[in-house]
Amino acid sequence: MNEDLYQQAILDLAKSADGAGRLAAPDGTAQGDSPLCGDRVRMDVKLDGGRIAALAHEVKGCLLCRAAAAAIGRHAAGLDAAQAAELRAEVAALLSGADAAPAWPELKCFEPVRPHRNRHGCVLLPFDTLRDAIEKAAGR
Amino acid sequence: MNEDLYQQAILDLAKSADGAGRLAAPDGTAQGDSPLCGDRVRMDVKLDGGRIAALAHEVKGCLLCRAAAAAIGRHAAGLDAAQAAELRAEVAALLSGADAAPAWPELKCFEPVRPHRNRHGCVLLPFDTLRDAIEKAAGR
Amino acid sequence: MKFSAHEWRGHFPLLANHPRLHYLDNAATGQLCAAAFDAVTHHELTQRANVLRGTYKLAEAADAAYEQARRQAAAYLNAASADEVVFTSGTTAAINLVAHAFGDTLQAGDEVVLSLAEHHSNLVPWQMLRGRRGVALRFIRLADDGRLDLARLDEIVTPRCRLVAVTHASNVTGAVSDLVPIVAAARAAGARVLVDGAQMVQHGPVDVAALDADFYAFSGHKAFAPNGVGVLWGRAEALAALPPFLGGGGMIGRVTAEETTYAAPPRRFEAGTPPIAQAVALGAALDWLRAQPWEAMRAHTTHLAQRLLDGLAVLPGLTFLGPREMTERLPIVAFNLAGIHPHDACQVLDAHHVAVRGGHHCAQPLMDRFGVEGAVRASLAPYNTEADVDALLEGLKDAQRKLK
Amino acid sequence: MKFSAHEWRGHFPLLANHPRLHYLDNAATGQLCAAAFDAVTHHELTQRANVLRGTYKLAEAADAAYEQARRQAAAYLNAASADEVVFTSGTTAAINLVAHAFGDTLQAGDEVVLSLAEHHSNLVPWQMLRGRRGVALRFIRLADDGRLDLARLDEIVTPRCRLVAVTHASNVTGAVSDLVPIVAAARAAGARVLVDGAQMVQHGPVDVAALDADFYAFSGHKAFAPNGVGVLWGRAEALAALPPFLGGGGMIGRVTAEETTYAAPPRRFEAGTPPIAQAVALGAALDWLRAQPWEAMRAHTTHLAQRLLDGLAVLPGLTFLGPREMTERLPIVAFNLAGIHPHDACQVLDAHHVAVRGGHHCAQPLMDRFGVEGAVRASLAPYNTEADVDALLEGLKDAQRKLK
Ligand SMILES: Cc1ncc(COP(=O)(O)O)c(C=O)c1O
Ligand SMILES: Cc1ncc(COP(=O)(O)O)c(C=O)c1O
Repeated sequence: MNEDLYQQAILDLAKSADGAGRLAAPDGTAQGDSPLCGDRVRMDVKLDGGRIAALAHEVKGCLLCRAAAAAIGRHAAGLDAAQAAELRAEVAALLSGADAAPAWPELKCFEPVRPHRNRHGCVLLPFDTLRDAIEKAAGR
Repeated sequence: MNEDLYQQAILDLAKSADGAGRLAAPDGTAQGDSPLCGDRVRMDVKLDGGRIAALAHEVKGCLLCRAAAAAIGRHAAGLDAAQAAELRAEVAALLSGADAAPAWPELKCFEPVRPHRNRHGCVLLPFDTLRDAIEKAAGR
Repeated sequence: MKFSAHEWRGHFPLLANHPRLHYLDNAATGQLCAAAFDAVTHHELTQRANVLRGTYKLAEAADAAYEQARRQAAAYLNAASADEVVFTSGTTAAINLVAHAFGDTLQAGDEVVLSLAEHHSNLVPWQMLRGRRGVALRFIRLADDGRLDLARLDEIVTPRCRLVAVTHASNVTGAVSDLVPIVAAARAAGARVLVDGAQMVQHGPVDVAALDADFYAFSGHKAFAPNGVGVLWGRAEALAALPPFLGGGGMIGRVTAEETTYAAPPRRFEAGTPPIAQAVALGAALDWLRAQPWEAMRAHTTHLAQRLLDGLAVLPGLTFLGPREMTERLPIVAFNLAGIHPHDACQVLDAHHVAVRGGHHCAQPLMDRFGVEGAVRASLAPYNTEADVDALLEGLKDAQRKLK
Repeated sequence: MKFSAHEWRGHFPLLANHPRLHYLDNAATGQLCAAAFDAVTHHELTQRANVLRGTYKLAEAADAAYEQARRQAAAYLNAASADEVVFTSGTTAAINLVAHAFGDTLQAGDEVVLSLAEHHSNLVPWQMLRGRRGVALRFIRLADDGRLDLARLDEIVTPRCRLVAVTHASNVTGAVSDLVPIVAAARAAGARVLVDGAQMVQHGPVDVAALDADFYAFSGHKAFAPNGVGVLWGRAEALAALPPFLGGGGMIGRVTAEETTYAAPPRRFEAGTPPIAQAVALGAALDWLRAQPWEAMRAHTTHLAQRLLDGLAVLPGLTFLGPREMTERLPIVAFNLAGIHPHDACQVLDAHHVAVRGGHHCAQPLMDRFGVEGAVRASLAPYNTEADVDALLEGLKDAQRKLK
């Protein structure tokens, strides 16, 4: 069951590192720290009419964390603050076993993380950081 | 075994309350508190050439404590500070099972207290207080 | 639901191992229930690991069990969330936590209100806080039957009051505190409320939501669970407002040699490896207790306590420390017999296989209030029977014969 | 004396229950030895009672067992007296005790010396003390192999130093601290010395007299004993000089509503009901451990750790955090594999039934020193075998295949 965690899809997603980097002049930047493993995610966002126009992330973290950040890098454009918060809740629900079809197809590859409650935070950290970054940008 | 604790000898000794009371102008007074049961012993001593000339005690305590104080009231006259300290050690040894004949015949009645380690303090409190009172009086 | 004390006894292995024992010292420590013992055994022998994000199966199991214990404690207290449950090493540690984390936000002249019925564990930490911060302590006095005297509550809980810390029930008199006016007075003053539940939780589930307190503390060992574990419940908003108390592993956000940020509650208050197996067992005990027929059980212990009060009342020279009737009180009965020291009485009772405790019961201000050094205390649990009460009464008569 | 790891395993019921498990997370928690488990069981099922002078047989037995545990801990540490043993809930609680009781006697400008190898539990309490009292923290740096760099000790331990608090051995690198010059420097400055023994005691008896420290702290759960208990050893004179830390039952002389006097050590520092069963089990574990053939056992774990170091050294992209040779170090090995996050490595290892821990190991300043976020750590106990080491090495190769 453990090995299911690291299927090709998740490895490829992590390695794609979509969206990795920094933005030159972000409207908002947030940093997420995982207190227990020391992992760190930084996310820069630029907004246009309250929606994400550009996004970049830097991740010091595990494959799960990097894969989650890459999924965000691929799909986050166009989200507003409320949608980012909702997305975070949706991913948490997916990890807890909810059956609804996920917003993005890539999120399905996190289903094998379900039984490993101690790894849920690895997946959620980038989504937390995304939510915080948009909030900061929108609050400016 | 428990009931052995309260043989006639110890009851009689406690009830004799020998030495109970206060001295008018003591050379030294000490108070002993048992932190765990709240018992309290106060002892007044008058010295003559470093030796106890007069002694009085007030005891708020159990039968064992009162019996020990009464034994002191009967026999303590003439003790000096070193002897009082030695007496205290001797009683502790008796409670721990030492076989030596005790200094005063009454002390034998504390032998049944041996297995009840939590009651040793009840017997020792007056001897502690006696030692402290002489030290205080001698130190004046 | 029906209740049989004899059946209930079957859940307490020590009592089976000591068939002649009349254990009436439950306010000091309850006996360990089988549910808790089995949980410790299961945990230690099949899933022992440190908590905090181990990624192997054993550690996942240990983590899950520890977090389940939090939910079980929250359910027993009717807490809004498991995150309001902080595991501590006991009631004393829980109260000291508040006395530091909350107490150190107070200023000289601020007031903390206690009662004269408090256990030393809910008194000394506040005296120490007074030494550190110069706060003033004010005391709710006791009526002659040991109940809190709430007549002049508004004079005691002044606008300078920042915290009211009172026991839910006295470990000596058994009197249950009338918390409604106390909480109201605290709220009117804008003060927080800490309730010492050390004597209460073993008499049935507690509803912290209904109490409307901010903090609630209790110990596992008095609730038929292991030593070395207790709970500080705190309202989410009250916990979130507190800085940490102890520092160490597990309670941090990020640490550098220069500075440290802290985790959210409850972890913020759980420095170091927590008492994992003990918490798991406490959760199991509380879960089991929650499903018990408490109404019938309370009727049973009330009946026994009444039998004890009646039996004591006819002994020559008897004085009670506490209410004589069984309303708004627990089955804890403290008393003295004229001319007999509590320890001597207890020692004779031991020869009758009756286990009760004598002394000041860590409540010296209460003893002072009644002008005594100590008392004999019999405290009942649902596994006690009429035979236990009668053995105590017989033993006391014997003590009166022997020691007079 | 001969030693067989396979026989030794027989004393650890969890390992028998998980025959395929390769448990290599001993620095986080050791498995419970049968001596400790039996002691808990015996205590809870035959002599459970509160301590502190109950006068009935059960309480006498509980008191005697608790005080015996103190003597057993004293013997394991070669302490001068059982009264130098304070039971706490663990290392973290023990260090916090000193950080408050001793720390609060310090003044702004006084200095506390730590090392960059400290576990958060021996760092955060001192940072918090700095916040309370304005003391300065100074750090012994680390050499590239993780050992304490003592070259400029005299610049770090200045005449303003009041306390040196260092780990006996790192929970990450396994490096054993060279305490002799550190203690000498502290003595020259008139400072006290606290040694964090959390990682040391499980590798054989410790001699606090020879160390010449003032305080020594450790946890039961890392020494094959239960959670929720630990020891603060303090030199008699050092303990006697300290005010109490936590307030509550059991640590008092006399309490009135107005003021309180305190008991002598060790009771002064044990507020509330202590972790009785846990302390009794810790005593039993230490007694059992003391009689083990440590020389042969150390040879065994050293052999295993060397095998591990050798096996790791040939893996592509491997970096060690710590000494590469087995002198003056414990069998604790931390490392990273290029491009593989520790948690991912651990997760793959779990599929191989290998239990190791990844992360910062509550030692973020040490991680910062080596420019990493975390590491994989394998920590060995005498019950480990070559099969455990080999399974780890195999699993890592698999992780490199799978995750690259
Ligand atoms: C070196 C060191 N110090 C202190 C601690 C803290 O011990 P505990 O969590 O048992 O309080 C640990 C345990 O992780 C440790 O390894
Ligand atoms: C009312 C009350 N408060 C606090 C305590 C302290 O509990 P513990 O010793 O388990 O910390 C007790 C237990 O004796 C108690 O009866």
